[in-house]
Amino acid sequence: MTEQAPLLQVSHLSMVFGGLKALHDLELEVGEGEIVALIGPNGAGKTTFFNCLTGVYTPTAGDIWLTRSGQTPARLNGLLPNRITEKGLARTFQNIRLFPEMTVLENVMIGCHCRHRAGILGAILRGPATRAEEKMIVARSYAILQQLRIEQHANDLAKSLPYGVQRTLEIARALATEPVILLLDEPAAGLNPKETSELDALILQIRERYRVSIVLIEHDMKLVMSLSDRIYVMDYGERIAQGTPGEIRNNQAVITAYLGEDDA
Amino acid sequence: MLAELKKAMLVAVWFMFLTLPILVVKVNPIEQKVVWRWANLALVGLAAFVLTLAGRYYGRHKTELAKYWPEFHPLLAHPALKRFFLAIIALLAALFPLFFSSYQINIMTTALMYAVLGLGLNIVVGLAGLLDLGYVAFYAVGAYSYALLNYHFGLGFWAALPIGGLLAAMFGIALGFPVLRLRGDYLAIVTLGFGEIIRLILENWNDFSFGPSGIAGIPRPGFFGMTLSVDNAICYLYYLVLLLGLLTIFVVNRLRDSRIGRAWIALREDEIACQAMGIDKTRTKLTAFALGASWAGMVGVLFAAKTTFINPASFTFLESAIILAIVVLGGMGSTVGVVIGALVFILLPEYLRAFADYRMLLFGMIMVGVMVFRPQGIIGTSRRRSYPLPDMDLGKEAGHD
Amino acid sequence: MARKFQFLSGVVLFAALFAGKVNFATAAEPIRLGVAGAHSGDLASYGLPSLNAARLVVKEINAKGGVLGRQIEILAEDDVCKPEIATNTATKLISEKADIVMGHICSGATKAALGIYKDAKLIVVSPSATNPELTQSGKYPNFFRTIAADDAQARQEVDFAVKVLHLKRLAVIHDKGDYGKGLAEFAKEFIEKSGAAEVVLYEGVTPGAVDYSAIVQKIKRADADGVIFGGYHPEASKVVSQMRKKGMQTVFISDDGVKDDTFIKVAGPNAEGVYASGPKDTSKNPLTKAAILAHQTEYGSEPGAFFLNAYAATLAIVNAIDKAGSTDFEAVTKALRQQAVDTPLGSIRFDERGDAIGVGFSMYVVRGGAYQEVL
Amino acid sequence: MDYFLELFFSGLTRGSIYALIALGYTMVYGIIGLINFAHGEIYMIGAFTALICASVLTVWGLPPLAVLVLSALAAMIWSAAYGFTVERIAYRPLRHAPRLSPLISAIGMSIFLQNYVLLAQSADFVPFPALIPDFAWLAPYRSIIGSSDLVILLTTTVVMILLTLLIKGTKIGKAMRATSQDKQMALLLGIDVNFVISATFVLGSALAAIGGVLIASHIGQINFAIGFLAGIKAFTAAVLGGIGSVPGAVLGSLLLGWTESFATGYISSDYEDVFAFALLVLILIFRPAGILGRRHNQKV
Repeated sequence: MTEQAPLLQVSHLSMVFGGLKALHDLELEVGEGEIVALIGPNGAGKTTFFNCLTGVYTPTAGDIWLTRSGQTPARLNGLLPNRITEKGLARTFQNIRLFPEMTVLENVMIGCHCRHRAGILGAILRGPATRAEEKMIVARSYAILQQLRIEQHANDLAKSLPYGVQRTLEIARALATEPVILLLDEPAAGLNPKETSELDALILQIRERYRVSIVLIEHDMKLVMSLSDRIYVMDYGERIAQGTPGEIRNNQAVITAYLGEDDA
Repeated sequence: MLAELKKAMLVAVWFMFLTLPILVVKVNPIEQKVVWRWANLALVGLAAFVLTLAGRYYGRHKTELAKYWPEFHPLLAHPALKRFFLAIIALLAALFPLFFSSYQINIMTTALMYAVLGLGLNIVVGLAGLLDLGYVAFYAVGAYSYALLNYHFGLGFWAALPIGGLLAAMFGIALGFPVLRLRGDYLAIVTLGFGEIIRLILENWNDFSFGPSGIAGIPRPGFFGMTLSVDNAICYLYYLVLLLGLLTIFVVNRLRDSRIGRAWIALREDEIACQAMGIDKTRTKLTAFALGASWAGMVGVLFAAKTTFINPASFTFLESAIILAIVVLGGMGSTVGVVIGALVFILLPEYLRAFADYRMLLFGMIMVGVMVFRPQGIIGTSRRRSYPLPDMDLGKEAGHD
Repeated sequence: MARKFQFLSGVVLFAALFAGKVNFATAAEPIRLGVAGAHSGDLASYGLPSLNAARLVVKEINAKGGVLGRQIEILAEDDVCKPEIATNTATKLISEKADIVMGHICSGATKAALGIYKDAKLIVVSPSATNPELTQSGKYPNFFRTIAADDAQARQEVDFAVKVLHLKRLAVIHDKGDYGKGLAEFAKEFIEKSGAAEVVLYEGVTPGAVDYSAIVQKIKRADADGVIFGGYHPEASKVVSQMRKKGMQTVFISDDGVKDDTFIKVAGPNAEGVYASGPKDTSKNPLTKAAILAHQTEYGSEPGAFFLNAYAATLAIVNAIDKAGSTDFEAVTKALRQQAVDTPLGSIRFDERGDAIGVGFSMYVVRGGAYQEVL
Repeated sequence: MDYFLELFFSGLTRGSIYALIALGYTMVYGIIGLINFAHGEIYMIGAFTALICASVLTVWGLPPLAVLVLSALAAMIWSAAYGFTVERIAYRPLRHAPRLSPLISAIGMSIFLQNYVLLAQSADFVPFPALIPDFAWLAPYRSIIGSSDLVILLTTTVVMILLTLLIKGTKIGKAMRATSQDKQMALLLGIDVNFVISATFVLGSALAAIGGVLIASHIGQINFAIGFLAGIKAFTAAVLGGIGSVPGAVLGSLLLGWTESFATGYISSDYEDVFAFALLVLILIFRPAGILGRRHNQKV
């Protein structure tokens, strides 16, 4: 680790629903350009963790700090989801949440929303500035579609897409918000082996091109092991292990946690 | 076939049973007199029988028959055709007053006013997906702001028009704040309550609104200072409303296809994903409420100027329901749909006058009928906007930043 | 933009020329009597009786060969008592070349429509629009009515309550409606002016509410010795019934909207002792008997609200046209003002402002299931 | 203190009536998520049916008690029939239509039914026979609670208990709950969803009819428009208590009734409805799903 604070630092994060401790005293760090995987049996609290990061839930205790190089650190917990997205965290959803009645392109254009400012008057008068901005948004969105190789669907309604493409579109939409950290919630869920391996390559590409760090929740161990620089293992809302794929592979705690499940 | 008849028979019997007390027996509790009108029973039976057969026939041949229903999208999609149609309509609209009596002009004006109302509500309901059953409140705000400003400060129509819109927008925001957290039908009932509250206040707060006896003698819009005769004023108003209508269509379409419009639709589609994409839910909702309300406000001013008299009775829940019906019946989110919806809904009862007492009965029937046979509205709603796609290299360099 | 507007204004003026040429009637045609009011919707029960009245009169006149040798044709137009619809109704009647109008029923609708009629020089005779402004503002020379204005009635009721019954603590209740609340406003004002009594409670009840006991309790608590109710009979009977049910014998005084046999029949024994103001008792009047009989034979039911007023209005119109010898605005107006006519309401003509002269007002009390004149 | 009691009971009476109607709204909403705007009309039709039967039977010379029971029964039967038919005609075809279409269809139905009764019967208010006798033994307390109020309270309580038993205990009740939880699942479990929905409408309408009969004989007169205001109020009450929840509907109704009568009593009847709606807005601001409503925050 460098002396300068990591990009994302989560400390002592806890989330309690009523009596139930969903997360307990969680520690996590993400460095610039890192790919960090978050694994653990179902119900370990991985998605809850994402929801806390992105402001869907406000954590009961703990801190989430985002330190972008050349910027003053920002405390994320307690902010509204949209503010957090503006700060540079973008996510995908485990159960796909596209805008079904909008076209693929429009879905991505929505992602650009928070990076532009055209107001009501602009929209009505549609002056050169606004027109330029619109053109710009379309161009950027289309570019993203191209890089994710789904541009041929640009004008189809999102609801009409095949499953795999929907997952990719979720990523595209997230990228459009110009994040520094991309949170992927089970991106490989429901994909066939071929698609999965494509995804593997795609994620690496995305890291290169957009210079983002990536945190992903995933059950597909093969993918996790091949992709991640570091892995955090969660169980019952607590962090039971962390380390490089190598270390995790033969970590006793992990194996017991996964006992019964086949760890690829 | 026999089965068909049998089924129809059963339905007929059922309806005869259903209407037995209310349609057949007419009681006069005062004189303790009872009149039996068996003829009605036979009528109902017959009608039910025939209609069932027809309905089942339709059911069986739905697909074939559906073909005969004009599909509007292709027509509207084709740019040349579209322009042609628009030209025709524009011509008709412009020349309308020359060929029709001032009564016809008058009701057409009313219809156009409702078209504008519909388009305004469409922003809230159709685009942003916020079910608003109290829209009439903003209409009332507009009407009363003109009436009162004119009464107290002698403010003219043209001054009142923007003020009315502005005030309505403010009320829109005022309503928006408390209901931000509410979803779907909870929002619906709260907005309904809001509408009722406004009406009740107008009804009871005499010192402010002159109560139920309303405000009379509101001046019609002057025409460069000169006051017009009623006939001319009616024409003049027609053109004013026509202009306002065009303006509305222009503005609403532009909004819909803008960054803000997209945000509204996204909000309608999925609030959580919408926020996750960095869209400010609060602001988006409030702009929708405000922009929707402002149109109601302006039409309200026009309404006051048109009837020259207003009282709270004109702003009941039924009005909100009708405006909503216009939006849905026309086809949510579709501009053309809303306009057609308004024409149908406002002209229909007027032309049903021929049926005198039966008109509201038929009106209700038609409302149900259209919904049952055409749930997506007269003009369907599928709104798909394809953007001119940039060529590759542009896309590439755009991608690099 | 400027050019566009010039074009438009051009069109407007052109249209105006067109529209200007609409109104003319030739002798050959029948006389068209517009009958406007609520013929459908929840206020139909106040509009339909007037329509029936007009139909009956016209039927009779036409049977006799009509007026000036011309038959009378009724143009019935529904305004559901809504101002915005009323303007359409008015313009429609004008477009259909109505010669004169009997209506509208509700004051609000009447107000909205009058301006249009005035501009088209059409005479309007309303059987039931009681709002004082209509005549007192002097804005509408084309307006006449066969019913007393609210303030006159309120005056009658208050004087009766204070001077005759010597009540001291009055509760003024209304139905929040145009008619009822307007009347209550005046009643309140007059009581306060009179100085002989005080208003201990002034409130409105919500029409169609499922229960009125709360307001009744309040009247009781205010310890009023009399209630002046402004509104129509449905609410009146509900309020009075609940008062009696709770064993309150408080005097109940109401208005023309309540001086209706339906009230007695609905409220039953509870109606006993209720006072109501209304046109002078004309039930002995042969014309009245005839009118009611005609209604019974024609429609097989008792006539409803404002039936007699509408009957009188129609008779007055026919008479005026007959005396004027034409449907010309000035002539008919003059005739209405000068020529008295025998109607179920007595022999009436109209004063300069358009209020009927000769429509006497008096107080009634319910005794033995019927209204009896007390004053 | 007396005054307070009086207002308390008048609020209770209102509340019980609202409750009887609100249940219909809440059950239908719970099952198919539709605001059944025609429900108020069903209540009105119930009242009219009762009126008609009562008059006919009285003319035929039956004893008052028999008249009361039979006409109440008839009201329930026919209202149920109307409810059933309305659902078949106006809602079932729209089961998979855009969300707002059934709502508009419902409003249309409500307009239709109102004018249907207006034309078939009368536009005027018609007196409703006092089917509920005046109990002599209640006379001393009549300033606080009248016999019709008492009957309304008792009937409502009994109906509530029966309804709760029906929903908790019986097979159809279980089916209803299952369907309102998850229609798809219910289908998979072999529940005839259509049947359950129809049953819900029938039940709700019958309850509304009881309300109609009671209120009609309490207030003593009815016309074709009484359904509207009552419907709006009942719906408000249902939402107040958390729409979809049966106890919620009752609680909401009572709360609404009390708000109105106390507002009238201690402030002014001019604004009773304003207070009613203001209460609604306030409660929803702090509890967006109503008092007893389940806050279904969907899974992210």
